[in-house]
Amino acid sequence: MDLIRQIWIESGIYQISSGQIAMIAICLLLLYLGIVKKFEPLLLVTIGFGGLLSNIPGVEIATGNGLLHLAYVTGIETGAFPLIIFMGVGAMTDFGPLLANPKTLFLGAAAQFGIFATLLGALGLTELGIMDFSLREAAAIGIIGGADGPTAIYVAGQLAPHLLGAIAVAAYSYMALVPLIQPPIMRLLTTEAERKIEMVQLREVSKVERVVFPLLLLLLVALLLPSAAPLLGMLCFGNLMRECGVVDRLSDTTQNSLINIVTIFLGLAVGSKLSAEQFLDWSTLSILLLGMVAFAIGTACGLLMGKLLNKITKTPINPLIGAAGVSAVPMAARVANKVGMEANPQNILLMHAMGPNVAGVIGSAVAAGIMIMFAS
Amino acid sequence: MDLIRQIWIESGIYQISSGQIAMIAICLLLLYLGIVKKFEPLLLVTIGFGGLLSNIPGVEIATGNGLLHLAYVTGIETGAFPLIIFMGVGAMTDFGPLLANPKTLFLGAAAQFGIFATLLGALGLTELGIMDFSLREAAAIGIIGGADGPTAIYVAGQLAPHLLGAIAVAAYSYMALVPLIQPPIMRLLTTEAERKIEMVQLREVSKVERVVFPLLLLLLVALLLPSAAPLLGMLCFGNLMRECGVVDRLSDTTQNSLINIVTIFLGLAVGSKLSAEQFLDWSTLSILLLGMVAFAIGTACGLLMGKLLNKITKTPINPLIGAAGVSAVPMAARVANKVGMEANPQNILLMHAMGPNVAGVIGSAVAAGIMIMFAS
Amino acid sequence: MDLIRQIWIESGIYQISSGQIAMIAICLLLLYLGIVKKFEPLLLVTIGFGGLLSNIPGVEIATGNGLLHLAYVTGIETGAFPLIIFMGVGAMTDFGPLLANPKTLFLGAAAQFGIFATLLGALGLTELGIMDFSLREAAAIGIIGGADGPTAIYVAGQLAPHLLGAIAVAAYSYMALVPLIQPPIMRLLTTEAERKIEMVQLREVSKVERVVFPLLLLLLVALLLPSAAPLLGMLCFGNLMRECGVVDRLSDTTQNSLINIVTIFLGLAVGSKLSAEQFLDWSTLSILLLGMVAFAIGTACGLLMGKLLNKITKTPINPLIGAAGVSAVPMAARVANKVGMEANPQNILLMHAMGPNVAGVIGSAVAAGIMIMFAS
Amino acid sequence: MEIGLLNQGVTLMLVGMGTVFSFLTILVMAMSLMSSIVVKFAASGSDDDVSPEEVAAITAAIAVHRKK
Amino acid sequence: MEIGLLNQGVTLMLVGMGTVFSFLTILVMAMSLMSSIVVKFAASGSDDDVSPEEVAAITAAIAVHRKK
Amino acid sequence: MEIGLLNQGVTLMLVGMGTVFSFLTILVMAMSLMSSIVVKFAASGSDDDVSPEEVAAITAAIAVHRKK
Ligand code: NA
Ligand code: NA
Ligand code: NA
Repeated sequence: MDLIRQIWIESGIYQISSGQIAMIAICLLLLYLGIVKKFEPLLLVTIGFGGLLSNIPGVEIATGNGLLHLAYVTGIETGAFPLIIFMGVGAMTDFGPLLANPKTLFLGAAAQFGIFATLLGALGLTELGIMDFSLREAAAIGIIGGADGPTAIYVAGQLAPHLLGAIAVAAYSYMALVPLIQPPIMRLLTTEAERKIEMVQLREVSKVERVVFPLLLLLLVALLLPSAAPLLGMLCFGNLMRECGVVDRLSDTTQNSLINIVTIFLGLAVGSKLSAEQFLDWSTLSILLLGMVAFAIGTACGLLMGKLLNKITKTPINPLIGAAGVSAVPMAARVANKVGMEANPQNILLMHAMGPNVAGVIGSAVAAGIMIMFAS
Repeated sequence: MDLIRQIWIESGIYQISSGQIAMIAICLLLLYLGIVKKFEPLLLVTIGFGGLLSNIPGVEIATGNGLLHLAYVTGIETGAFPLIIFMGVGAMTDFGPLLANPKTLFLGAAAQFGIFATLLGALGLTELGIMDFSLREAAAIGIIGGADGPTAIYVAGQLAPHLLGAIAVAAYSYMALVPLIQPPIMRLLTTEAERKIEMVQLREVSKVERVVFPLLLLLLVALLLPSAAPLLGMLCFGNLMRECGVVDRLSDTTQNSLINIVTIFLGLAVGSKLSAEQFLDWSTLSILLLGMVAFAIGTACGLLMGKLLNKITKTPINPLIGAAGVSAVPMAARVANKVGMEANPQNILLMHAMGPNVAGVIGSAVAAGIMIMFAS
Repeated sequence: MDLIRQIWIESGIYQISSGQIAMIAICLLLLYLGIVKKFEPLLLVTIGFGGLLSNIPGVEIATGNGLLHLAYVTGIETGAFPLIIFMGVGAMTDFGPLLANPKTLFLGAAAQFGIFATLLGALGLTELGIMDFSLREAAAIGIIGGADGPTAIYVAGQLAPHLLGAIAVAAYSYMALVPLIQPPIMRLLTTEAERKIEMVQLREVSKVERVVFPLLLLLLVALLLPSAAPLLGMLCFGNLMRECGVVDRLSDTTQNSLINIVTIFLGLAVGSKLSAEQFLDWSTLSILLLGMVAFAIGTACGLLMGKLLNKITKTPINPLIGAAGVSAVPMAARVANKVGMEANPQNILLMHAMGPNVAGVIGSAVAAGIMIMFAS
Repeated sequence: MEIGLLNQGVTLMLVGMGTVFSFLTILVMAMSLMSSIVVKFAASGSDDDVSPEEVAAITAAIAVHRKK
Repeated sequence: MEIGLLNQGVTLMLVGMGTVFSFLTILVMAMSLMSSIVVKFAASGSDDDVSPEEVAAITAAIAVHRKK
Repeated sequence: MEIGLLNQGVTLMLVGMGTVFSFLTILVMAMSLMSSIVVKFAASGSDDDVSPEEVAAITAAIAVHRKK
């Protein structure tokens, strides 16, 4: 009888807390968004399931020697997983459109204003006494505005690990919401005439330029902003493997097996931070709110910079591609393309939008480097 | 001359013990069974070779900083390798036949009696003074009757690491012997008429049911038996990745590169426990004997439950598929199919036997959870 | 203003040392050799980029908790990465030509004289007071003459980790230079008539011989020279997986995903040892010089043994294939083939040269075992 | 004490098989319930955000751009 | 002190955006310079060590050897 | 002492090359012996447990079951 009693005492029904029930509901929602709504499924499915596992009462899986906790300690605390993902992103990214039209980097720069505005917003909430974020926490929250998952996870892991769950969920959710968040802002800030602007076809980019680019970027980072070197360095390494043409087998593995394996364990490890104590907190609501604001501001700044560039350069620039400067590769570029085609069905902006899109990745990695330098 | 003497002193011929010679012979036998007899080659080849390496005298490979020992510490002691394998198994398993005919779960339940009967047998040998097994050891030995390699390795790693080598070897050897062990028992316990029973074709299972099933299973485990959550949780995660349809690249990698890499190191790490001191012991002989009994009892109970189910349900059930309830996926289901075709060449039971077959995996993971809860 | 000053103080331009500038130039040279000259690109590209990353001032990536340092500690210090690579090499190697003509093993043996001559050279430089190498260091340097990357990295990681960068760079650079270094020596030491010798076609090798060979080799190593067991054991394991025919999925993963993933992190980890303090030293110059000598002596000894074998055996042996005994698989065998075709365009030596070529891998692993036994 | 061990084993067997059967019985009921619910509310599924025409246009654009 | 925090934030924003723009401006210039240099010295590339005939011979040799 | 180091090197060279040659000589003999044994007892191999007809039946069954 003692044994039956022990089964009952160790059962989930007996042990479960209301917070865990709420977290299980939230994780099921994340799985729903990932599977049914196809919101960034690679991450929301793995994070959501990791969250389910870590909210099962009385089991050592997200703590101690548990698999999810080991993945967190070895992969997130050390920064290894986001860096390896960034290497994979580099191996999958075609910087050709950016090389063909380097000035789209300015669009990627402008869109990073969302990051710093959000940092300010988080500190403002603190000043108003609503929340109590430190500078490190505010910086980690701001990075959501970079619309770049691995960058957000890397920075949060360094500066505010206790907010990692909320930040990762916010970052991936909003990246998936790009097709809903961006179009109204795009229509508000541009005129019909601007949205109709057709751009000249991009020039061919030679293989040598493609190979030299990652090395050039790495050297500039090394000389000017070493704190951004881990993230951008791995991005450049992946891209060099992709473009150099002599290590295709390494590049293929990086783009497939390696990034997939790391994605699975990254997602589970992030999910292990979805505990009730840390997630069911007003800070999570603030983070979701601030993240939304960050995206909107980033989009708006990219668009305004697009309008400015269009004015001051000779070749026409459709301001819509500025919205792609927030990153969220390749979703934001597709949205720019779609809104452009609504105004002018002959207007295929996709390739032009890929330039600011990948520029946004570089831009937020630079911003991340600055955050890490000052806030840590 | 001193150097030549040193070579001689450090040579294997000088250092080797009779126990190591015996273990090398046993490992060569395992390799023979794996390669020539095709007994579970993925595991017997890797375990056998790992055993060879760890019985080379005077080399630090299965100890200290050696590769095999590192694999053991990081992968088996933490439980990570069997859990990742279970994720892979989940990604490779089609639960459709079980969803189409849920009552075959009872067959998978009945077959777990082999586990508990073996536990009792091990304790009985202790009472008789023949052996000296503790409750933890007896529980780990019993799990061999689950006919599920990763479950057995996981439980043995938690409850009785010093018996891991013998338990893993017994589990995989008997899983391979299923086509020899089961048919006589099947013919003994069923009538010709029962073996001829044809079953109605399974209904189509919708995609939604397939997606919901792993979540449903996980939630029930979480609420009722959290100690089974690591094993079943990873199984459900793998299966969700398989069925949800939005993370196919993760599912593919899980089913291929990831499970293959982990299998290699799991096998080598298990092999590193095949040391003469631990393996050449009466306990190993008892484990082999008890494991055989466990299989036979599990098979018999599955068959008897099949006969019972056939009596009390309206739709006809061929009792042979009950034998597949021991797991040993998909070998046991094939054996049920084969024996059924001998009695009735038109009788294709394979798909019907897959239901109890995968039910056996769930059943032994549940039994493992109970063992870990009580014995640790 | 303080912040801007901080950016300046933490910038690479402010912090960089002349040594780091020199190392960045050297790493760019390695990348040039790998990408443009196609010198062993899999390793030179990854090592070169790892070197770049680790010479960025003020960033913790090759130290502390940085990704490259973690890779070094977990993969090189433990010997795990070179051993896994050796497993992959085993899975990719066809020992058929060696089995068809076992006496080519003598060619692989003779070529190892380069290793020991270089060891003696390093100690000679010490005696002359030019350098100051210990026996361990000299042994690690000598292994460059084995023309086998993972063996060199394994031995250097065990005996002289501070020389690892220079030794790995030298080993891979010279392996790539085989087509330049070997032909003059080959023409010098052989007569036109010898180079024209045609060899009898190799016999068919049965599957059983292929399967038994790795086990035979492992058992001999276990009995005679256990210190070579880790390297040769993993080689044999990979080869057994390849040839046994029942674990093809493990063999495929070993030859692709697994070896590629490990190569990436091995290269980055070796690159992390390309720091200015350790690399910009006279010892590096000596290592490059001694490595070149090692290759030349190994080639010469292989050729001379080829001439001897041709004299004392009945079947004709073209001495050119002796040069392939240095390993550098499959480059050295191709060079032997090419030089042979220059003398006699009908003379296809490639398959005959593969025997000594893979024999060279075994030979240098044996030599490595002896070095580790005596020098550690 | 050894009798105690065997007793423990018998108890564990009874409780264990009881738990296995209870758990799998509940699972059978839950699965049947789930399947009947799913069959009623036949899944509506979700639509892609990108239309086929758009895909075609994008593919064409990429083809034009890269053509190398 | 909270004013101080907000002040820090404003400074960080100004310096941060300044750095992002400066860095990317320098990158734009470096890329343009690099591209113009590359276009001038059109890459000469490198040749393989193995000629097609040799590859054919090797392939034939392997085929003869293995044929199983 | 440095003379000692060089002496050690010479000894290591002699013993090392001796060992390499001895080991590989033994390997040559073992391989030749193994090959001659294998050639004599031409491998009998092993049969699959599953007959082609059964595979066909199984495949058909699966095809019928899944057809989606
Ligand atoms: Na961004
Ligand atoms: Na089972
Ligand atoms: Na060699």
